[in-house]
Amino acid sequence: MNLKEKISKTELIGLYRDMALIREFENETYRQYMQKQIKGFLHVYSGEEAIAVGIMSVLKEHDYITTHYRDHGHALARGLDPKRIMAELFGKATGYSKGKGGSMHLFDSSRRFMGGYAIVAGQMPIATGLALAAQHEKKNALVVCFFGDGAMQEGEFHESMNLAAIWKLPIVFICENNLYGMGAAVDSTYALHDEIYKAGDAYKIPGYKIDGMDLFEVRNVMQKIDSHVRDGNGPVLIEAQTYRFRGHSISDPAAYRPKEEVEYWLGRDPIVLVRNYLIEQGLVTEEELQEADESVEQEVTEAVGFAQESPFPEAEALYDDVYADEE
Amino acid sequence: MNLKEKISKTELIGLYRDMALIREFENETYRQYMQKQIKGFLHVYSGEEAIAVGIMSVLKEHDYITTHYRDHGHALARGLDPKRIMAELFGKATGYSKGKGGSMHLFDSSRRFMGGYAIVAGQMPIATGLALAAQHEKKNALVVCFFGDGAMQEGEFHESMNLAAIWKLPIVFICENNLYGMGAAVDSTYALHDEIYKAGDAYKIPGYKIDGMDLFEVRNVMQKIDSHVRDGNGPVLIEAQTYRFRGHSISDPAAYRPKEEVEYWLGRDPIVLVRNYLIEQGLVTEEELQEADESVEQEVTEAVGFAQESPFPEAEALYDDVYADEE
Amino acid sequence: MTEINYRDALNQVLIETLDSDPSSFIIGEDIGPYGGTYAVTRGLTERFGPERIKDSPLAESVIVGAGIGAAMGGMKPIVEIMTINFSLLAMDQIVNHAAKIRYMSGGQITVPLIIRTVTGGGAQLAATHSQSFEGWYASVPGLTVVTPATAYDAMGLFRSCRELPDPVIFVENALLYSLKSDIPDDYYTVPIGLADIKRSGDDVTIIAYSRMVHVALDAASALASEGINAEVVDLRTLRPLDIDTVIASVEKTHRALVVEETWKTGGFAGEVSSLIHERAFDYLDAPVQRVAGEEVPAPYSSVLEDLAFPYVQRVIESVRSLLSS
Amino acid sequence: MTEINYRDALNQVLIETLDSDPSSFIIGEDIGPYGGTYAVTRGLTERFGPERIKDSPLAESVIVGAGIGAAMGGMKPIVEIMTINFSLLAMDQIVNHAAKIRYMSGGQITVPLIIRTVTGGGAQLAATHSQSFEGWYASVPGLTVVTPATAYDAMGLFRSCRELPDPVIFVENALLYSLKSDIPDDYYTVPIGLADIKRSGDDVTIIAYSRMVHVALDAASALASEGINAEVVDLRTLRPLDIDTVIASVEKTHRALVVEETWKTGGFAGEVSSLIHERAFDYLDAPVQRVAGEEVPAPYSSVLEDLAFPYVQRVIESVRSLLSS
Ligand SMILES: Cc1ncc(C[n+]2csc(CCOP(=O)(O)OP(=O)(O)O)c2C)c(N)n1
Ligand SMILES: Cc1ncc(C[n+]2csc(CCOP(=O)(O)OP(=O)(O)O)c2C)c(N)n1
Ligand SMILES: [Mg+2]
Ligand SMILES: [Mg+2]
Repeated sequence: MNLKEKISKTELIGLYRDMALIREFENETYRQYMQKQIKGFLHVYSGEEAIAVGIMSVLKEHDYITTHYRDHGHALARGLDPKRIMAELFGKATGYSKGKGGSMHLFDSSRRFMGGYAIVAGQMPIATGLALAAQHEKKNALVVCFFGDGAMQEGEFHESMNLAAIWKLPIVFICENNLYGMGAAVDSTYALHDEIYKAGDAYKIPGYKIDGMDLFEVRNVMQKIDSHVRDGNGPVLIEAQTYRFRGHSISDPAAYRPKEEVEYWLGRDPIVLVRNYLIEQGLVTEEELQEADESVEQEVTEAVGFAQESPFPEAEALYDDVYADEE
Repeated sequence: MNLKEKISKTELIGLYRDMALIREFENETYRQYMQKQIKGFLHVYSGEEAIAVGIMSVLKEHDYITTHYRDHGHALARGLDPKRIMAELFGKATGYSKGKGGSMHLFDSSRRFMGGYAIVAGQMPIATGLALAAQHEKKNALVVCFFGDGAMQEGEFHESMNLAAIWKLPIVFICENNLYGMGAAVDSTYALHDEIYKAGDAYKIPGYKIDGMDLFEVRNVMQKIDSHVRDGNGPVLIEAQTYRFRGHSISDPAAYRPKEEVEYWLGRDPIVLVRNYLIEQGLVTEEELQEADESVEQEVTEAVGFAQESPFPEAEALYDDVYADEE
Repeated sequence: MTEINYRDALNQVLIETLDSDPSSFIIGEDIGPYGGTYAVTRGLTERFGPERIKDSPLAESVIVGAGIGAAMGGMKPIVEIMTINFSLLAMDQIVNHAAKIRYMSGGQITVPLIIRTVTGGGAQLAATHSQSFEGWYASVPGLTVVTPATAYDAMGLFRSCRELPDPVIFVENALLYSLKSDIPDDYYTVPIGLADIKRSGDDVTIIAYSRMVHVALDAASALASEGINAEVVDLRTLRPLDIDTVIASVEKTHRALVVEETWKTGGFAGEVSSLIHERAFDYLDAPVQRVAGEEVPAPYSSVLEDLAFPYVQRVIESVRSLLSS
Repeated sequence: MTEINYRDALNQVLIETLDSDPSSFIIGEDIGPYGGTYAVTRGLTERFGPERIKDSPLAESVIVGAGIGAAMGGMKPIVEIMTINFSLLAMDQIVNHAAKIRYMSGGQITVPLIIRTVTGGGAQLAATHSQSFEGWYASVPGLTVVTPATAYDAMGLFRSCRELPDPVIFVENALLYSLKSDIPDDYYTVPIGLADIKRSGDDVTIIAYSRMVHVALDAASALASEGINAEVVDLRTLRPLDIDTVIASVEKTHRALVVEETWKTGGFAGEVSSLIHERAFDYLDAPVQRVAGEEVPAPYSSVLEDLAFPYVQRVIESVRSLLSS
């Protein structure tokens, strides 16, 4: 871990706090799921926080983001309101999608958070289209497209990379390589599993491999490529090595993962890593971080409160939002 | 052009004759199309003959072949009967598919010629499945899957390469790079257009680039990789550089191709190249090749005669072959 | 009035669209210098340049997805999928994404995308190149599906479609491109969701869309000489479906026949037939009949292909038997 | 007789198949050590090893294609597509290839492939994970489509499907996996193309398949207490469709209701309804009615989702209104 830039204390605490917020939010979703407040599929981002927070910390207001169903972390890191996310998970009318999308489909068009998508790799072609729009808009915006190691095996990965390359689209493809799809280890399903960042070579897209548990490494590489992509030099692929601390979804005990492997990665908890670093380097005090932790807990408690008190959608809402004129 | 191996005169003439047969057959299809004996889409293989003939000359009886809609050349090189191919093109009951498949869908299961496919890249997933069957059969057979530069842009290319790689399937992927899809130049549609053979790197599949106008180079490389693939070391990708001497299909005047480019490639006619080489090297006499040419003309004339005289399918055949029990 | 063919009507309305809306552009395979497989985009690259007439890779999923994303980002993309057969490769993007993003986002996001494609058989292109999947798309909430049968309708419907903030499947037909019709010199539109009585009559209602409208019209002409007056209703839009116009016609004629090119089982004709029974049961003198494609993959050989798709004589015979029942 | 649930019935019949036929094997996502999303393949890797229980990449198109090719090469592959929603990504391989290769090759080549997949909604999985596309597949010549509603039918139909030399779409339902039924201790099969009267009655025929059979049965029980005797016909196979059993029932009851989970417009219920009208018009006292899914992408929130799919009360009310019309 190595902080190379000058960065204010407030900002540092903010970054830490964003990661802590995601972890606490996700822990809470598990509790709420057990209490049947949340239903359907639930995929949490615990363990992968450094990636979303590091990347988003570099993005601008006009940039677009797309991701997959494991989207709470990206949404929170982009600044979406935990209250409205939790409300969405509760299926409430105050959720971002009025309870229609649920956990896997978070959207906030005002923040150009263009969606979590539940079809693996389905967001990739869409992200290339957003990059076309960004190119056309001429505000030097870029698109960040998050996806998993499993998604790279789908044909849409290939088609999207090629299109982005030949049209020099301003898009950053970020593979969150957590070593598994659902239950299948990527070393048994993807030929290039041990050098995923090189997948860009087939499209002449530069690739970077980074430690996805290291907040500052994530941030650094995103800063480094930022202007390359904005200035019209075409896409970049980032492989962020990470690990999911829980099963694929809440119903998955993840028994297929070797114990030592799990232990190794739990020992590289990105929140612990950044916390220790900040304290060791004397950049922030333990008390300041504790304060952040407490405010995070409170924010999540408030989110739950908001979600609980919010009304369910009215039956009439069923037919809203299918077409524009029916809104 | 460089013939490195010892090979009998008869065999040499045979190879030449196969190429000449394809050219003559294709010329005849154009004539027959003008006379409305052939309908629908017609894509000819003229200019690319060295590839099919070179590859097939190495294959064994138990090997499987799949290709795309531009399939007459592959079929003839595999030894399918020109009569029954022409009859298929005429829509006659004596055609390989009883007139149901037409030009784009030639099949001969007895020669393990497992089809021309008209959906671009559609044959690639199927070829991987045939390779599974070949693996299971344990006769050291392999699968050859022909496709175009355009097909590489489809997601199915990616999915097929990856599956073949991780399961170490005995399959040779052969890209006939003729620089164009339909009307779009591959340099504007495929990022890796100038080093297509390297597309295998993304799957750890070894790639070879060869001159697809040079019969012996094609044959040599296929011989070289043959045992590698048969012995279970996984797939290989070959990029054969070639050019189609006509438009994409009969209805395409190919006005989008620069005149100099067309002239350059017509100057590299694979049949002329091999002809000149054989004569120059004193391996075969001009007369012997002329004899071959004449026998080819006669064979094509007979094919047309056979097709003309053959009956159309009976109306009752419409419902045959949809399901097994309706045959 | 100007006489114009279906292809040129589309070509002109594309030019008009690109001229009037700088955020619109076209993506598709071989639509550039090649001019499009059916030459609908001929001349557009010369006029608008490759930035707006985007020759795409051979990759149906990403070209639809790129259209969706660009639409979400405020543009007005038009995507050409060469034929509806190849749209199966983009099915996930169309059905799981384009059709659902507005809903899944709770109305936050709009996808004003037009996907132009070509349906139907009859040109001896065999099993994988002769299909009609518009009925499948018409069953998907979130999509709008139009199927113009004439140059007039093609131009008028396109103008309406480009105003929609939601995704449209604009279904052309390869065998109609050279068909001419008169179009007004003044600007006009054809509303989405309005069927059109292409011929009026009192004895029987024949319902069709796309190329089958012409098969129905030819059958109706032939039947007229037998003294049978058939009314031909062109659905024009499959989703939303103008069933009211159909019902009004059936209430007048008391007999109905639906003609569709695709396989009968599970075809859209079944939907139309069911709706007529549900809404006009008491007006019917006989059950609604369907004339549809034979239940086989399309064969190449003309002698078989001619039997595989509905043709005029079959429609005539069905009408006769319907009237005698 | 043994009581067994739908999941275990499938698990057992897969074991039986792999035991008896060395050329059969399974390909699918997460079917190996993970045991399958719905745990149908649990324990199979331990028993048959990874060579026959092939955990595949996340790539629907190639896993179906690999199944097709292997079948063409003489094997008997079983492909699991995790849910029917994802089958859209394999649509081209299924519809343009699996269904057509026998025909396009003039009968030279056979594709004995079983594609197992899971249809339906009702578990709050939202718009992209709650769909029912089996009706689309049932419209494609060359395919066989079965939709078992009970453990008994699942096991019996699977045994019949594995004897077929042509491709099958074997459609399971996520909400049925824990449902138990009795199966005979002796070997039995359920023939393809034979509907089943799951409850007999004289007053009205309710036609359904997959999970909707149980909704229909529950409605029938409730209606019985009002003195209405509903006959429930489980189609079991959509292609080939056993319309004769349906017609025979309708000729007895004179009234029919089709219940289907997918969107009404363009659903397979329209096919069934049309066929009943076409063949039993004179027996009908009222037009056939359809109860189907609402025309919206599936919403996540339970309060909305509960309204989106057919439920018992809606079926009851439809039957009542059908009987009073
Ligand atoms: C097209 C498709 N196939 C299968 C699934 C089921 N599925 C959901 S997530 C998942 C694994 C994805 O793994 P990866 O891309 O590595 O993302 P991760 O969950 O590890 O972040 C699978 C197989 C799906 N949603 N969509
Ligand atoms: C999925 C699909 N998309 C588009 C087409 C139309 N099409 C037929 S051939 C072709 C070009 C293919 O080019 P390539 O793969 O290079 O093969 P070549 O014809 O050059 O041998 C296109 C676009 C198709 N048949 N299938
Ligand atoms: Mg993963
Ligand atoms: Mg090419």
